[in-house]
Amino acid sequence: MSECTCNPGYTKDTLVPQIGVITDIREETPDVKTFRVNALDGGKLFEHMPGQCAMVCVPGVSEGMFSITSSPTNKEYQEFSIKRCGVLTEKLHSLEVGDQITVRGPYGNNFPVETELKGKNLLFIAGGIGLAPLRSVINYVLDNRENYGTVDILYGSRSADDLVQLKEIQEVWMKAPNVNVYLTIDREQEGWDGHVGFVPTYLKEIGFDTDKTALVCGPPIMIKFVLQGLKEMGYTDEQIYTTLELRMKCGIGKCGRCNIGTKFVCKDGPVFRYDQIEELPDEY
Amino acid sequence: MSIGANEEFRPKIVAFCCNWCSYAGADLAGSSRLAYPADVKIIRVPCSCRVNPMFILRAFERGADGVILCGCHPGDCHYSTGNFYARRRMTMLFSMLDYIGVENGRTRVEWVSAAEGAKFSATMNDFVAKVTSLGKNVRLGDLRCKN
Amino acid sequence: MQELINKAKELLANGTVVRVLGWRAGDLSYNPEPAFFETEEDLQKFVYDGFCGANLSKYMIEASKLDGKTLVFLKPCDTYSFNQLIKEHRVDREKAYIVGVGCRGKLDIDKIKEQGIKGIESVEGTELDGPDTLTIKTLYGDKTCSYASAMLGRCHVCKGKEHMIADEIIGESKDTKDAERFDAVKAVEAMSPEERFNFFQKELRKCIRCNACRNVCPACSCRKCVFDSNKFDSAQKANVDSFEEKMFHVIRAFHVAGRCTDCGECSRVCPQGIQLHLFNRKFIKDINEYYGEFQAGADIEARGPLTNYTFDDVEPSIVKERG
Amino acid sequence: MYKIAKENLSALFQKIAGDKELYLPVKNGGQTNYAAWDETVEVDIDTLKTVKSAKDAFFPQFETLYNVKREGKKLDLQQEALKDKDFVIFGMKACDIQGVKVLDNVFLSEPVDTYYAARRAHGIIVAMACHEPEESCFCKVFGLDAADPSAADVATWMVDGELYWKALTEKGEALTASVKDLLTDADEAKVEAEKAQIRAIVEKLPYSNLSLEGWGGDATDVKFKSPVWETLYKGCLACGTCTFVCPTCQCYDIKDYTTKDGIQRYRCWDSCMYSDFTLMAGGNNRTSQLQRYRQRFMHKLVYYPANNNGMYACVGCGRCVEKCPSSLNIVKVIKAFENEGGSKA
Repeated sequence: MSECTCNPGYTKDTLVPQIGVITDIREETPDVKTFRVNALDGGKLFEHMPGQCAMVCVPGVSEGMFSITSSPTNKEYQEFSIKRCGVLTEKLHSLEVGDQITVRGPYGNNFPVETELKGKNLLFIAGGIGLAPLRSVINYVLDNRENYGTVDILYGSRSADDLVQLKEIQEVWMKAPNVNVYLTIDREQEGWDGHVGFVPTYLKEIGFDTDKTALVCGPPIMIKFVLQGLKEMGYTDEQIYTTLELRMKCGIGKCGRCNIGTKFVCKDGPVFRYDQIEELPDEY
Repeated sequence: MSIGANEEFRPKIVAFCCNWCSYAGADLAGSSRLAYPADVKIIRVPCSCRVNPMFILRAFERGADGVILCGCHPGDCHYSTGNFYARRRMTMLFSMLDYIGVENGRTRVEWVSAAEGAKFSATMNDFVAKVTSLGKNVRLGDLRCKN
Repeated sequence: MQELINKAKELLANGTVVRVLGWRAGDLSYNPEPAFFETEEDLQKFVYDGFCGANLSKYMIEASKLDGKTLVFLKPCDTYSFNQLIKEHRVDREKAYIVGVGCRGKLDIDKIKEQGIKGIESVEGTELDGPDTLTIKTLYGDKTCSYASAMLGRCHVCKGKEHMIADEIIGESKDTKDAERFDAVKAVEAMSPEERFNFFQKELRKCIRCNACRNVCPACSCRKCVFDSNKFDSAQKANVDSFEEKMFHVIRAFHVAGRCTDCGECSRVCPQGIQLHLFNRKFIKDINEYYGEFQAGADIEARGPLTNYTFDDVEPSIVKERG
Repeated sequence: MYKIAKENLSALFQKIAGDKELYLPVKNGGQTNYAAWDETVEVDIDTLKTVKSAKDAFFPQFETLYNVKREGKKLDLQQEALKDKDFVIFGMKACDIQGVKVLDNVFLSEPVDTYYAARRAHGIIVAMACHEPEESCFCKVFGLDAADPSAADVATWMVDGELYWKALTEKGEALTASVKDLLTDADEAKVEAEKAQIRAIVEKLPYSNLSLEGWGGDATDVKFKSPVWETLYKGCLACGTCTFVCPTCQCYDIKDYTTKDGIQRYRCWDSCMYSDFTLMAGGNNRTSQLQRYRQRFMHKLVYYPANNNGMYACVGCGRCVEKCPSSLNIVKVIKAFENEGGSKA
């Protein structure tokens, strides 16, 4: 290597982010906001695939990995649905339209929408903020409807007020052809005439056929019981996809903290087929 | 309001003042129109013993040239004994700072009651003069904080 | 050593204790490790010799959370730490069966290496009743050095051969003190402020922020250290700027002031050989001078000097007056 | 091959430092570490092992990545300049050089870490054979030759008060040319004798015959689930000494430092031994020291080899053997598994 890597033409390091502008903020629930982010020139920050993540940072506060909730078929912007639960998310929630943040990515793998999932019947199971990564897939699938079979969406939350993207669910997904949406909330609530009960229980009540591929995302405890339920219903490990979430700093498989076994969740994940997860040491 | 190169050095002073005596003393100094330099930045604390040694180091890290702690006179603490503990802690801390080579004139504890506006102003004038004579704090600052 | 093993076997067998906290023989002659033993078979690897310098009181914090009693071997200086931990409610006296072990000073392999001895294959004469001279077999020939010349710095200012707390004592201890405890502090104090600044700057510049000093310290028993807090700006993991090391070491010493028994573990474990005891001992010296002689861990009942006061305490300005 | 008398080394260092930065082992406060050379430092090339490895030269414990300034809602971001000046690192041992190769696999794989890549591109490694290997060394186990550090730009040997110098690469040739007037021609006889002597000592080292059987990329399941870890980790104090002195540990953290002039985003070494290493707002996947302890060694001896064609992320430098406050180390781990199910050591 004789050529200097640091002449003016050098590539920007992957750890150096782009500046993004918040162009819209939607209050989904009392503790979830969806942020629309654009590049400085108004376009998209980057192209991504459904399930991929990006590092979102408020300089001086912290940086965190968030799944991109908008679909790649959206040609105008990226969206992040973020739940308030720590120092960084607290700060993000205090931001306003027009504020600038930094974003780098996209990182990680994606749901295999162009390969293994193509032509399949899809069953989406999400709990709470777990809808964020799946929403990207759902919209991708709806925008490329002819490539996929039936679509069933089972989504649950603590209460009716905690259902994320409710407007889109009701106005777009429920009206889409050949799509069934099942909503549930954990406890009875005034003004809610839909199903009440936990997602894993509802799953068994509905009793989906095993001709589908399940994409599961939600809190660890929900995932655990949903997987049990799917197994009982006859689903094989190869029919189930889910995502892992660990602490990440670099996003490119170098800083070491999301390492489980031979995998780096930020680079080799976050999307794993269940049989791949079974091979990992039990540390997630 | 830019400071010219040949203008004299004006130290940044952080004064931690207890809510019950010294802060009131500072108030009295103000309302009595007793002058003290504007370079003294007062931080009000509930009691002198609220001041943790890290507050003092942090002030220096962020560019303070001198740090002074003011509380009620021993025996007069609003919480009866807070300033007694503060006295021991600060004695220990100041001794340690002196030990690692930080000029000991940069730290001070004074007991100032609510009635001692004059003492407050005199103390601050004296402290600022002392720190001015010591010059800029270079031994206990963080290089990343440019002034 | 056999006596200790016998005692451990006896107490395990009769159910007095369910585990033994001691040292397991290393794979080199100088690297035994603190270890728990639960069976007679485990105890085959038990060792107690001059290289067993680790203060096991620290491990008793975790052991106190376990079911059943733990037999712990404590050297005279370790018992100060144990007492202090009782006072701070970090260990449970009822969960410990303390055997005070004899000590004739602990060895520091680096002190041997500093004498130009390298490629060490074995060190002989390290046992409690061993000779005054160590015989060291190396890849580059046999060497000898005196036991005293290989002792940890802390043993030269030994606090004495008495155990402050124990259920029984096995083995004879020796007072290894051959220097004044505060001489090193006084030597620094005698320097000019400029020299002191440069001295500490040089010492602390070596710090790699590995936290070994903190994690080995029996007084550093906070569940969450302030330096691990994300909300605290200087909770940095790296030696970014000279300020950070000062902040870390001054504050750490301050947080243990009045509680530090001067067990010397911080200086023993520092991979960069920073003389960390210079901080702790400075506080101890000041406490002794200003508030009266105080030895943390000597007396469980005594009130700690920084949680105590008198009306006539010296004013902080005394620092200036002493100049 | 060339040589230079030991007493002339300061002239050599001066010459090298004339147009390049020069890093070499320097003694400060009784400890030897790599540091920048100037006339005032106390060079120490006799100490076999520096406390920290030489990895700082390529992957410093602290480095700024970029700076951000905030004006109202707007952000202004400036990437820190990459290393753009050649530097020489003098005195690296075979193990430390292998350590850099281990880092290469991490930082030079896609996406390339440009900060590291720039330093690698500008670094000229002058290696030194290990005159007197010590009992904590076990580089032979990883196939390294302490007597002949061949993965460098220049190899040197210190024999009888003379430093023998041999350029191994183009970069090494260029460096040699720039200091040629200080060097004299030499034959290799003495160096060969020195090599033989070093190798003879290496054979006798207590750890040289350590067996790595059972480790490697395929061992995840067996090793991970082994009960051996339950006793092994007990003495661990959860400090970061082993990780910070290790030539191959590459975990890092990214943090911000805020001043009134802007925000400095920097990266610093981190340690998988620390309790907050994997702590998230939403939980922690490694809550016990057993898990963290296991992770470190599993990474070095199983996960890393699995991802890097069998190369171990340990180079046998023995620093952890010397520096662990509780005398735990990778050798004890390897041996504990050797004895698994068998009799005592």
